[in-house]
Amino acid sequence: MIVALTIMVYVLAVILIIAALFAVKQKDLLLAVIGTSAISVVLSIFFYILQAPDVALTEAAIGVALSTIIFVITIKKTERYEE
Amino acid sequence: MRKVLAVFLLGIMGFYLFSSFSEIPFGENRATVGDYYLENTVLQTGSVNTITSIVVSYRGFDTLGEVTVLFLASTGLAAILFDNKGRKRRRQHASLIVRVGAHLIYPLIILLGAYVFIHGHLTPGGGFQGGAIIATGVLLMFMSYRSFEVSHKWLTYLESFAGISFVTIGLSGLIWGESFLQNILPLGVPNELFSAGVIPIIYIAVGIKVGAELTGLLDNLLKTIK
Amino acid sequence: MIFYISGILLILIGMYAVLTKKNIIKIIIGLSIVDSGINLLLIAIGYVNDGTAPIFSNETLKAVDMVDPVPQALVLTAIVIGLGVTAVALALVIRLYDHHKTLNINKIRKLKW
Amino acid sequence: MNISPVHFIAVPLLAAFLIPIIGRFSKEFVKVIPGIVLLYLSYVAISLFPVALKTPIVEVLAGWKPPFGISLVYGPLAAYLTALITLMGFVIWVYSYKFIIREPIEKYYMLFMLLITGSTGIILTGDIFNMFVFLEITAIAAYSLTAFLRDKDGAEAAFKYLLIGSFASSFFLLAVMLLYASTGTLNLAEITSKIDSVAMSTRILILILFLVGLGIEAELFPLNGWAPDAYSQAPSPIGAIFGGIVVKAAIYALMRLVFLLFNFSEVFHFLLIMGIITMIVAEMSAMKQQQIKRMLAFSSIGQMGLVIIAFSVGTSDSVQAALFQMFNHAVIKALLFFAAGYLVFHSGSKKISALDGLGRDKPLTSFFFALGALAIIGLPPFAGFWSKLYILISVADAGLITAVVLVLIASVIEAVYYLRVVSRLYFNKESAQETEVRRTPLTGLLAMGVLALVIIVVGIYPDYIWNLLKPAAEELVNKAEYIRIALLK
Repeated sequence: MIVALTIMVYVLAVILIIAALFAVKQKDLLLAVIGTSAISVVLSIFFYILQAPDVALTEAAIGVALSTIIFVITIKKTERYEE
Repeated sequence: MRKVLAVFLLGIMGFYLFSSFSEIPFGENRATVGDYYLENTVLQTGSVNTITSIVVSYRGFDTLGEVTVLFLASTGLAAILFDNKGRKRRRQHASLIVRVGAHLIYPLIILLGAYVFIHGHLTPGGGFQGGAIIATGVLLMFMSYRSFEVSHKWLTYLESFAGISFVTIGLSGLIWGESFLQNILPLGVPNELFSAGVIPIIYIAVGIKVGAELTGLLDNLLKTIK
Repeated sequence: MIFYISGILLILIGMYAVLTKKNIIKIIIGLSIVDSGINLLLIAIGYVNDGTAPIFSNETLKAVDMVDPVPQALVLTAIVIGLGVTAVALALVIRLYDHHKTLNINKIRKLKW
Repeated sequence: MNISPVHFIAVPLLAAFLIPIIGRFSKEFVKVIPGIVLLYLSYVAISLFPVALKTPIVEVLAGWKPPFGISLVYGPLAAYLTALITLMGFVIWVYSYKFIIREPIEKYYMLFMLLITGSTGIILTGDIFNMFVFLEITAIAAYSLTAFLRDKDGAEAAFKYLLIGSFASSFFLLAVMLLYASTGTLNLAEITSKIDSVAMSTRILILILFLVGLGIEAELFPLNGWAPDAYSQAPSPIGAIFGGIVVKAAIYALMRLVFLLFNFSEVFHFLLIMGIITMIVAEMSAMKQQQIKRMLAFSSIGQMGLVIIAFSVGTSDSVQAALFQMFNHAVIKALLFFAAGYLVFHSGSKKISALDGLGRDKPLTSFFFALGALAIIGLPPFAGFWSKLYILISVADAGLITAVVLVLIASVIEAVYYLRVVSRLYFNKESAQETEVRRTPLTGLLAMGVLALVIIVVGIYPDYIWNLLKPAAEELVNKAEYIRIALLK
């Protein structure tokens, strides 16, 4: 059980870093924003594992949904591709 | 060139961060003020959720500041985007399935949000989470219906009213108690809905305020002309 | 430990984006990644091995077994503040795009430094 | 309800929340509210001042004694700075009353009120994380106000400010986190009493993070790239707010933390050198500026360099001189920005060269500008002279003759570029272009007149203010006393 959890944490950490690199490197801004929302998803799971359910809930509502949405709206109002 | 310099600087910073953090062992129980809160929360505040008692009572002043930051962000955003607001959001209706689904889910999301902030002192969650959930519900309706509008007048009223009640609760602590934001209501029995004195009231005000502010913020952003 | 490492890496990746990227939305994405990293570090600092969430939902839970609640309360505040800053930043991006029709920082004359 | 320091934060906050509701009924009344609030706060500041001098007030919030709750520490220093902020805020409101005519006026005043809340919060709070929250409030209000005119340059300046500011706040938060992890508390006094047990490498990292985080807001070289743009692109009253309020709060935060947590001579030496570089570089840049408000902005940075030099000498006398200089700078720079605001208005251009001959068209406004210029250079009958003199004396007392020479050189540079503008106002022929002549409104003249009067009166009777600052300076230097007071021992 504990071993499974540890392995999961390591896998998630790798996903987290990959998502962050993806968000920074990706030229398509919409995809990059999806990357940041993936970071928030992983963080929210991490917060839950670290016994912080309040924070996990906040990160899920704000980081995954609202923050992503305001980015997406802004990209819609401006342009989608990084030069 | 710029990249090399950036990597160099960040390398130094990363090194110092790592070495500082290696002196803070992970998962070890440190003697902090947190211990005091854990031991006394139920007795002193009547809230079984320690986070809530810290956020609303022990460090309630931070929360007032935090609510102010959101208020400020929505004010600032409205000021910056002031004169390029369009009348209508120019978007198509979503498909029928999405619309029906949205209509079904919308009240449930609002209800969930309200539940989260009303039970902030008992279960995980509270004003911020509840308010954010409500805003996502409204967002869903924005996305599905072109005609869905929120009344700005009422948003303003709600927002201001909630903010004023927060400060007024604070000041009434100063009048009838000894200090700003002091709990002046009976604590009640822990783990019951009506307990923890002013904590749930403040958290409900926070929830309403956050919900209204985020909704206003999204509405303002969506109405900007491209 | 892995949480510390991922947190610090997030901060560094975010700062790298802020320092080197030319696209202003990308820079703001970088800032929000830095915020995420700091939040993760804070929560990790408060963790206690085998601790439980600091909510006394039933009688059997004891204060000594719980994780430190203070960082969690701070992170709640920090997340909301981060959202506020991001919203103002994006409003400014829309303004800038209005005036310059570009998101490239080099084409926006005064932003170079 | 008794008057208490918490009113400094709660009342403007309440006003900011009320303004949108009232705005629905009466647009005119909205403009009056900040005035009422600031008048009340000035009253609070003045009536609490003697109390704080006798026994510092520690205002416990939510009923939790420090270090468990957040508390406000209202000692002589905080009393002095809050009084400065609220009084300056009131004058700036008077000036704004007719100056800000662009919609959304309501939002302008909301942001203004929140900025006052934020900066008084920074000064009053005794809790490090709470300080972060108030720094953010101040910063976000400042970003939004910079972009208030919504023009090309304003948006750019605001964005630049926001980027650097967000970086700063991330650094500040990291430092707060390290402090909490290594001392287990957030109360500033408690941290101070425990800081010695923290490993030296961690302490240095925390110091660097704080220096970067607060140095940006305090306009320390080389982190002040945002300032000239923000000052010059924001509406003129905002320039006065930045120079008179925001920077003062940031310098306070920086100095408070340095004196409490990093009280080493190396740190003070470092700050001294940074202060000197800041001053010299800024004065040289001011010399080259073509635009009047950019010139004022650089001059402002230079003055902050001077303040930091005085602080980092570290003796009680030099701190007192630094506080005096902060007062003078707030008043004089506000007067200069106010006058420049209308001069720019009348000449129709931000350029210095467009000011030719305005001394005849706009005698009063030009007179106020000239007076401000003479005062800030440090000519004898005005307030600026005394603070500069005291700074020089205290720096010389500490044996730092090089610093004295450099300050004098900077003053000469300052004199050259200010007098250049003044001579343009009075001695150059009027430029051919016809601009519409708009009268400076009465509120504008009133605000400038009050400030000018203060400059002259303080110049004639400097001892009164000087003596008031003594306990404030001693409070900052004496760290054991702060711990004792703030922890209610």
